[in-house]
Amino acid sequence: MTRKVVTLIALVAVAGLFLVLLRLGTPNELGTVSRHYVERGIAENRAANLVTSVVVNYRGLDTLGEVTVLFLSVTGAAFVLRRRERKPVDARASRASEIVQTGARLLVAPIMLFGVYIFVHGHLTPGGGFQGGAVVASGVLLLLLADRERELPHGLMAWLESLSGFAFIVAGLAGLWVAGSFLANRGVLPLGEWNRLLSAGIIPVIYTLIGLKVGSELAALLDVMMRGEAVAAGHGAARSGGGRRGGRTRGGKNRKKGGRR
Amino acid sequence: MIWLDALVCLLMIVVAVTATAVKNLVSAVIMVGVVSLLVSYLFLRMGAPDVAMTEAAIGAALTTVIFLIALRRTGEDR
Amino acid sequence: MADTILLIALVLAAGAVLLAVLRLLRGPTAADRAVALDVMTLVFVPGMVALAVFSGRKIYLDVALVYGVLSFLGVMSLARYFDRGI
Amino acid sequence: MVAWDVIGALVTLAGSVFLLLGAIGVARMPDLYNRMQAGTKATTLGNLLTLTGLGILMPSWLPKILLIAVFVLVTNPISSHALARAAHAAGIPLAKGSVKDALDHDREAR
Repeated sequence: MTRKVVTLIALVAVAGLFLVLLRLGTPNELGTVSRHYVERGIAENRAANLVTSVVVNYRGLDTLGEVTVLFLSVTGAAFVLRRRERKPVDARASRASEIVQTGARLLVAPIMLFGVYIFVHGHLTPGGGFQGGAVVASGVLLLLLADRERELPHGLMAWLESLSGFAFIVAGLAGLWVAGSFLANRGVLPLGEWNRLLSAGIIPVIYTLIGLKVGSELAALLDVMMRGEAVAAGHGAARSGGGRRGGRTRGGKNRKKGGRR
Repeated sequence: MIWLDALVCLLMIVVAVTATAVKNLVSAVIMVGVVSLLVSYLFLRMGAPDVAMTEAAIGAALTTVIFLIALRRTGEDR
Repeated sequence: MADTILLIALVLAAGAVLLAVLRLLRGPTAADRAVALDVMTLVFVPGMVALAVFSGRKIYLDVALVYGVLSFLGVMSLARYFDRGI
Repeated sequence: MVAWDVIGALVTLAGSVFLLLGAIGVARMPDLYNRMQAGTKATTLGNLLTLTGLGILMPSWLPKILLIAVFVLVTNPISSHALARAAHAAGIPLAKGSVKDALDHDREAR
């Protein structure tokens, strides 16, 4: 109890410190690299959203590494959780109601379209491949929430994922061939006019590829986790036998009341 | 509007500390979702719409559901 | 005139957030906390739009749109969890 | 054009009044279902009014703001419905003074 109060007070003090830093801590001048990005970034890449040209062009190799990390973690999760035959994890699981299923059918297309909008317009508005991919995967999540047994097109997802990763590398190699450095933007595609959809050279192409890759990877992760076998299946079933109805919430309430006072 | 920022910061810290202290794990997951909402607002307030959108896209649904599936699969939800 | 009214509206919305956090911290069951999360999202989406209007930057609207589109999925996955559906 | 500013601000104020009322309901109501009633109906109305008021303040942004409002209007009832049903199925009790449980009656009949 005392320890919690002391922790709370200390954290509130840190929060006050952060508030002071919020006003004082903003640096007044930029470093050399940042000044180059701010002054020349728009002219060099012609992307209306400067953050995008930093993420995809100036720090493009970094982004490739991030995509690889995501791919590796999804692969690991799939290896741990894979299962061969289909069976429901819990026999008492109930189906989603009619309203949820109808709503899911109605909303999946707008949500996925919105995700595609986010990553296609990554060089014009905030957002980009990762955010758009997460929104697309949320659309898939809505489908899986409405019907757990739904079959996703696994072959299409695997092809999308590997082809977009391959095309990302090919785009980088094209930069190496044309302009002499990996993932370079100059000269690969015409830069176009500022603040148009078809502008900024290769940046929107790469962001679209990243969006497709991240979206299919996260959707595959959700699919694998939803179907995955319960790791402690026998254990959990033994503990949850009897008095299941309402036991979880009410028991939690009592324990928590004891714990927080 | 510094008082509003201060309020949001304070609430965020209180909710985050409670998330570590609460016994019911599903409640902790919900509180993590609230912290994500508040932090997204703060990012937007500080003028970083890209970061705020990342936090929104990941924190609004995906982290919650991944935590919940993990709780269900490991049988740790009680 | 308009600024004063907007300030009052902002104070009321902040009060709504405070009350929702109160329920989030107290709420006996996890479902009560899910309701509090829902209310907080519904307050913060107009809050983000208000931030966009006051700072005059239209691109902030995209963030509010993401939250408005996706926030119901969090509550719905909680509901499916209580239903043993996931 | 000062008049439109005042009208927009007043609509926003009305919306935030509803937001506050909904939050008071969430904090004060006796059981989960009453809280959910206050916390979803009143705050959805408050949300829509606030967004409309802000759209009136900034007329050129009105389409995008109304898009947000339409999404909230369509999605929020679905999740609240799912949550209410799930809570009822999980056996969260009604408040002491409740006189009728129609959903329970419905399930018994089936």
